[in-house]
Amino acid sequence: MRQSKGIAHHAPPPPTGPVPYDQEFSQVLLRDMLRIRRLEEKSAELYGAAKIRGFLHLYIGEEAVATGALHALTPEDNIVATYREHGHALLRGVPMGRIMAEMYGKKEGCARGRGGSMHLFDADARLFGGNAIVAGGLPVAVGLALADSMRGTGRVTACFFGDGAVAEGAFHESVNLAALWQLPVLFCCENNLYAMGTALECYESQPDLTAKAASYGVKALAVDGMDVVAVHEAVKAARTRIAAGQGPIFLEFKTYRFRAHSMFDAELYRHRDEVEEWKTRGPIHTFSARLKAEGKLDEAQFLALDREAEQEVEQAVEFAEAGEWEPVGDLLKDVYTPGGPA
Amino acid sequence: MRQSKGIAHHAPPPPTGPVPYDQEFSQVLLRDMLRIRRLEEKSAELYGAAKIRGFLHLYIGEEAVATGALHALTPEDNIVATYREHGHALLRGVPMGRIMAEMYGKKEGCARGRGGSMHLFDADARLFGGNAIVAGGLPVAVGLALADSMRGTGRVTACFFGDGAVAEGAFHESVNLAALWQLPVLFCCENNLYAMGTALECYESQPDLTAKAASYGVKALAVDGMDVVAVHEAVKAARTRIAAGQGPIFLEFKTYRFRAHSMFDAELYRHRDEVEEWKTRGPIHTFSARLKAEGKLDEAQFLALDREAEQEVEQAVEFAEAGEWEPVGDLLKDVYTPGGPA
Amino acid sequence: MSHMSYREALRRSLQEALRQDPRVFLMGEDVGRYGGTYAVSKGLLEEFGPERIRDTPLSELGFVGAGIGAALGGMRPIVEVMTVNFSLLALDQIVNTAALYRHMSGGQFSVPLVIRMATGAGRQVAAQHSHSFEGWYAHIPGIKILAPGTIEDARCMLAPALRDPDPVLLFEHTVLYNMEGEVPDECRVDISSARVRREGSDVTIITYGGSLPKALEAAETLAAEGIRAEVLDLRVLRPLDDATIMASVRKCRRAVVVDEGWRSGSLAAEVMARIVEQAFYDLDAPLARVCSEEVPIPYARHLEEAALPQPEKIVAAVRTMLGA
Amino acid sequence: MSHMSYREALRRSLQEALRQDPRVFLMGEDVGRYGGTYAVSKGLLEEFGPERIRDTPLSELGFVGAGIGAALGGMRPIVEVMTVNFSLLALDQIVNTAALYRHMSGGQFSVPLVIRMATGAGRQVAAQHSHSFEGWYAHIPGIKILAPGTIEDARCMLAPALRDPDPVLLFEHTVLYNMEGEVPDECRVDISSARVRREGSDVTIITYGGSLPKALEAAETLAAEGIRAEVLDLRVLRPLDDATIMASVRKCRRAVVVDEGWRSGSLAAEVMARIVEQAFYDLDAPLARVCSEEVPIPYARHLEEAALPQPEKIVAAVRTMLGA
Ligand SMILES: Cc1ncc(C[n+]2csc(CCOP(=O)(O)OP(=O)(O)O)c2C)c(N)n1
Ligand SMILES: Cc1ncc(C[n+]2csc(CCOP(=O)(O)OP(=O)(O)O)c2C)c(N)n1
Ligand SMILES: [Mg+2]
Ligand SMILES: [Mg+2]
Repeated sequence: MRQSKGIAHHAPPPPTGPVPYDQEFSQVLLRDMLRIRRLEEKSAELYGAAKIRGFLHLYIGEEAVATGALHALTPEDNIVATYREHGHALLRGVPMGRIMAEMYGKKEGCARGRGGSMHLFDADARLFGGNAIVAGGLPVAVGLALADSMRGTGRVTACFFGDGAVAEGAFHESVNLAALWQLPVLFCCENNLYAMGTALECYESQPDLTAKAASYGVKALAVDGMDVVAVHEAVKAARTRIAAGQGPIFLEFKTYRFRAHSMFDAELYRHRDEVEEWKTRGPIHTFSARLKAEGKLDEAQFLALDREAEQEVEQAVEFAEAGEWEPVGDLLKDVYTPGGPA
Repeated sequence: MRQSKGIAHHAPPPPTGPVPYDQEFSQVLLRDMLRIRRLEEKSAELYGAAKIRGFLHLYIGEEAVATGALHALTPEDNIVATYREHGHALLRGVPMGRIMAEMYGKKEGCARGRGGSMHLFDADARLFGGNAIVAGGLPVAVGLALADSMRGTGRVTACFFGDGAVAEGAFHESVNLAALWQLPVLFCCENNLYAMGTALECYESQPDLTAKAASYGVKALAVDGMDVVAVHEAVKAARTRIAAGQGPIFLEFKTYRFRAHSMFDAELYRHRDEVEEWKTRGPIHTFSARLKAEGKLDEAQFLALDREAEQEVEQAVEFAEAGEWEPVGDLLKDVYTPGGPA
Repeated sequence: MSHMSYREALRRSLQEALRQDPRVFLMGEDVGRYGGTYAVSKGLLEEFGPERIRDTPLSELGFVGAGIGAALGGMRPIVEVMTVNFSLLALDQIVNTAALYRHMSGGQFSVPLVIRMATGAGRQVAAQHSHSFEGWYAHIPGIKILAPGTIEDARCMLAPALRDPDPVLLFEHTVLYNMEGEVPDECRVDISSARVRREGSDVTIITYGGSLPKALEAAETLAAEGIRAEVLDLRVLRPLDDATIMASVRKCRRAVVVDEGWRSGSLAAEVMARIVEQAFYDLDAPLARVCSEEVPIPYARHLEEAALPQPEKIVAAVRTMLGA
Repeated sequence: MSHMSYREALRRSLQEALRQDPRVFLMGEDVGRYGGTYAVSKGLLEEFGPERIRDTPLSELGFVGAGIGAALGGMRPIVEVMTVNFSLLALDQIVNTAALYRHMSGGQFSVPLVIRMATGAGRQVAAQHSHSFEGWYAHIPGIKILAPGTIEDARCMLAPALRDPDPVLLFEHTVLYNMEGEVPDECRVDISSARVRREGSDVTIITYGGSLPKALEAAETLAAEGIRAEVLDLRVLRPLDDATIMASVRKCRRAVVVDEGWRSGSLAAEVMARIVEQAFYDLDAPLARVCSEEVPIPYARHLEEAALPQPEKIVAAVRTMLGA
């Protein structure tokens, strides 16, 4: 059994090359990464204050993935995510207040307090959860794409999942179905190198995850998940191909989580130096440095964006605080859909 | 959806080249293929006569695989098989009478009538079933190998399964575990091109099954499963490597089932011509032709071997007929092991 | 009225659904080219084509989950899991996704999915192919469980199941496929109520699915002895129709529950618990049940028969109860 | 006597087993480097090394099946499925292989496998992480089900489970991990009997696992009102210890069953059915049960609390039963 000593997984070199976006869109990407970051930092704080409970998984460090990806999709596309999905929900347009209220367990939450952090849903945003069974969302994503394929909607379904999910049988059955039926699915593997406390090379005999997808004849690419530009470009290109009916695509985003797996994790399984090294490649940090170097951002603008994000977070907290508790009398509501046939 | 019209799957050219075995061993291989063939032909007949019931899956056409493989293993090795396992049980040394008695449901059967055709077991022969859940035996095989690896027994576990099993998540989880832990498992995929009524290319997006195993870093080879020599050589070589601690190997035996999937199959899904073409490449037929051409067999010897096989079958039937029914009072026996701690 | 088999009734129900609603499609192992393991979908591929009669890989977890997704995406999938035995591989998707989805999303998403499975023992297919888990599935909130025990229900339950906005599991007992009978030309069945299949007054035999014919046979035998047994067909295993159960039990004051599931933790236990909760003081005798023996179902015919509920065992249980 | 937590008791039992028998090893997701999701196996990797404290991929079906194989191959594996919620992915191996193996092989092969899982709700982890399926598992012949509800059982049940030649599932309730108490220095517990945890004479409260402390609390409250409740801890959910259950029920003549499983098809139903079958005429009142409401467990604390059995609900059920 291989175990990591010191830095087992080096971070990639920081992204270089010009940012191919105008100032406005560049700042949108930066702003959205900041919004996720500040939302989650606040969530961690509120967890400490026992306002948020249950399991809370932070995306801090991985923001480039959701940000780059969701900006390359259309509002009509379907999103399926995991329990680490605050960022996906936010950029999908779920108001931050409704996300925060959900984590508070309030009626105003985007799942009416039923789901909490792991189960953010929004029908209007076509956000199909927030699934807390590892790889559990993959077959569902395939089915959504099957429906779109049969109905000819032109939609693409983007399914996010971690590196750990690739070891589950569900992943393999899903990729095969999607490839067999040439369905419009974009498989987005957020490879942060660990499944909870187990490093990728300790649980995959062959840690190149693109090889698994390729064994189904699926186009599979590894992408620098610390670079919002690389993510955005890869997803844009993939979406175009998929929408043209060329079948599913698998993208592996190499990224890193800066925080613990959840709020209960002592992080015994990785070295501090490794975390520190990856932090120097933080997606917000490197992207804003690039924008500054290109003259698309100055410090004042950065601070303004950041301040904006913090204000949004403050308002979200206020919204959640002001929210109401669902009456206990409604406990059994929505186990079944009202008005079904007798 | 691709559908087979006419001959969708051509048979390979008949095996050529000298048979690298002496007359005695060559005839043993032929004899064992004949024994399986005659046993199964009789079983089909007895099914018609309602002596055998339930599901009955015949191996006719595929005999070269079990025969070549089992002769390359040692009696200490572990065997895990599917519901199509009469041949594996027989060549593992389970007396034909006990196999037949099992299919009769008699107490003298190798699973005391509890299992029937799909669940042949023999502790002495280290035959761990007869598993009727597709891919269900794979994780068990990995575990047997794990035990051997931890205990240093030097055993190899050979796990037989069909092409259809490769689509199950269980296959992927098993191959990954075996490769990750470098366990002594020989994965024997009996690719007869159909999972029940669905052709391989109708259910696998990428029908090259070795690619799946290779994506775990597992050595994977395709072998002509209609040629007992090719099978035997491949398994011998694989066993040597595995026993030397070089990790699991995946062998794909390309073969064909001449009969229906089970006794209830109208065979709507494949063309008669395809079956007929493969029959001309029957493993008994081509192997005996080669032996004759090399002077290792004459017609009289062939007939004698065949007669011997038929006699063994007759005796097996007599044994089964003479067997007894387990008393109904023993129905609940062996749900739990007697003598467990209170 | 038309005369047909249970199998044919199921096929007609599929055909009708596929004809009436373009959103309906059938997906599962060998439903197409092969014609369905139990020949239920035979001929449907020819009529509806491979897009709507969709053969799947051996990937129960994957294609059941895909059915959930397709339902969320606006289709009305019918997923066939070849038999209940293999559905254990898909259980995570059924329980952790389909059943929880509506509630977990705060009521935003419903999953209008129908899952069909063959169930039950009695054909000597041994331990791994003889499970009766429909009663076990009835433990799970968020799904509905149907168990057609008559030709009419086989013909008519699919349509309301497809109209239901939530996941419905429909269990077809393998020994019933060849059963024949009359079906009214127009379907008028619900998927919410239990039905009295034979009137009686001395004891209620409560059952469903593959055990219904056995219970009716037992009632016939008992009638010859002057014992008038009422036979109640649960039909819908979740949610249970308490009102109809209690009405019959209050009338007969005695009840035997017959259930092919293993005794411990059987649906029969649940029915007994409810009777105790709701009609305790109306009982003239302890309730009894006839279930499968707690043993993996053996292959040998005589052992399999001994393991399963049989008319004789039902008759014996009733006689004992009545002190007859 | 030593003082320790339920978590520590479980860890000691693992440590002891690993020290005493070289065939024993522990395998599961994050049992090693991470130290176990609930920190039960913390420190074991350091003492026993990665061969015997074996981190697995996220492959529940695969590594549970591998545990079965390793047991057949002469080892004594302890497989940890992180929580019961994920065990649904492994259910096929548990039911169709582990449970059936001995019988299906005509008694030739036993599977001496122990599977540990965390179970239960009460920590606001929402619908997919809050199942209580131990009672549901108790339906399956061929396996045994243990539910330690005390520190002593947490400390002592593993050893006899490992001595058992058949598959044993051991369920650890997540809300109990931090519970502390005394443990005798020598283990003398069986894995076959139920235990009276508090003597009483007016009503038997029958329960197990995470609900045991709640039942004891309810009994305390009732005592203040002059109601003497006996609290019976089932401990072993399969096979059930009928004798101890009936003895208590015959003494108290009334019983309430408390079970965190969803009401319909709960283990509580089975216990009620058995009491009706075996002690009907000893009952002075209809049996009652306090189970989880039939709803996926919600995240919000007040809703979760309302969904689960609570001491107040138990007290109320007893009062109603006694007409108090
Ligand atoms: C089927 C299943 N098994 C185990 C778990 C417990 N668990 C939750 S997250 C996690 C690690 C998943 O790792 P990965 O897929 O890489 O996603 P990440 O958390 O790194 O984003 C585990 C083991 C689960 N939720 N579902
Ligand atoms: C999990 C599971 N799903 C479905 C079945 C029903 N079934 C039995 S055999 C079979 C086909 C298997 O094909 P393959 O693996 O290629 O083996 P072959 O029968 O061709 O030898 C199917 C679908 C089963 N036994 N187990
Ligand atoms: Mg990860
Ligand atoms: Mg095949």
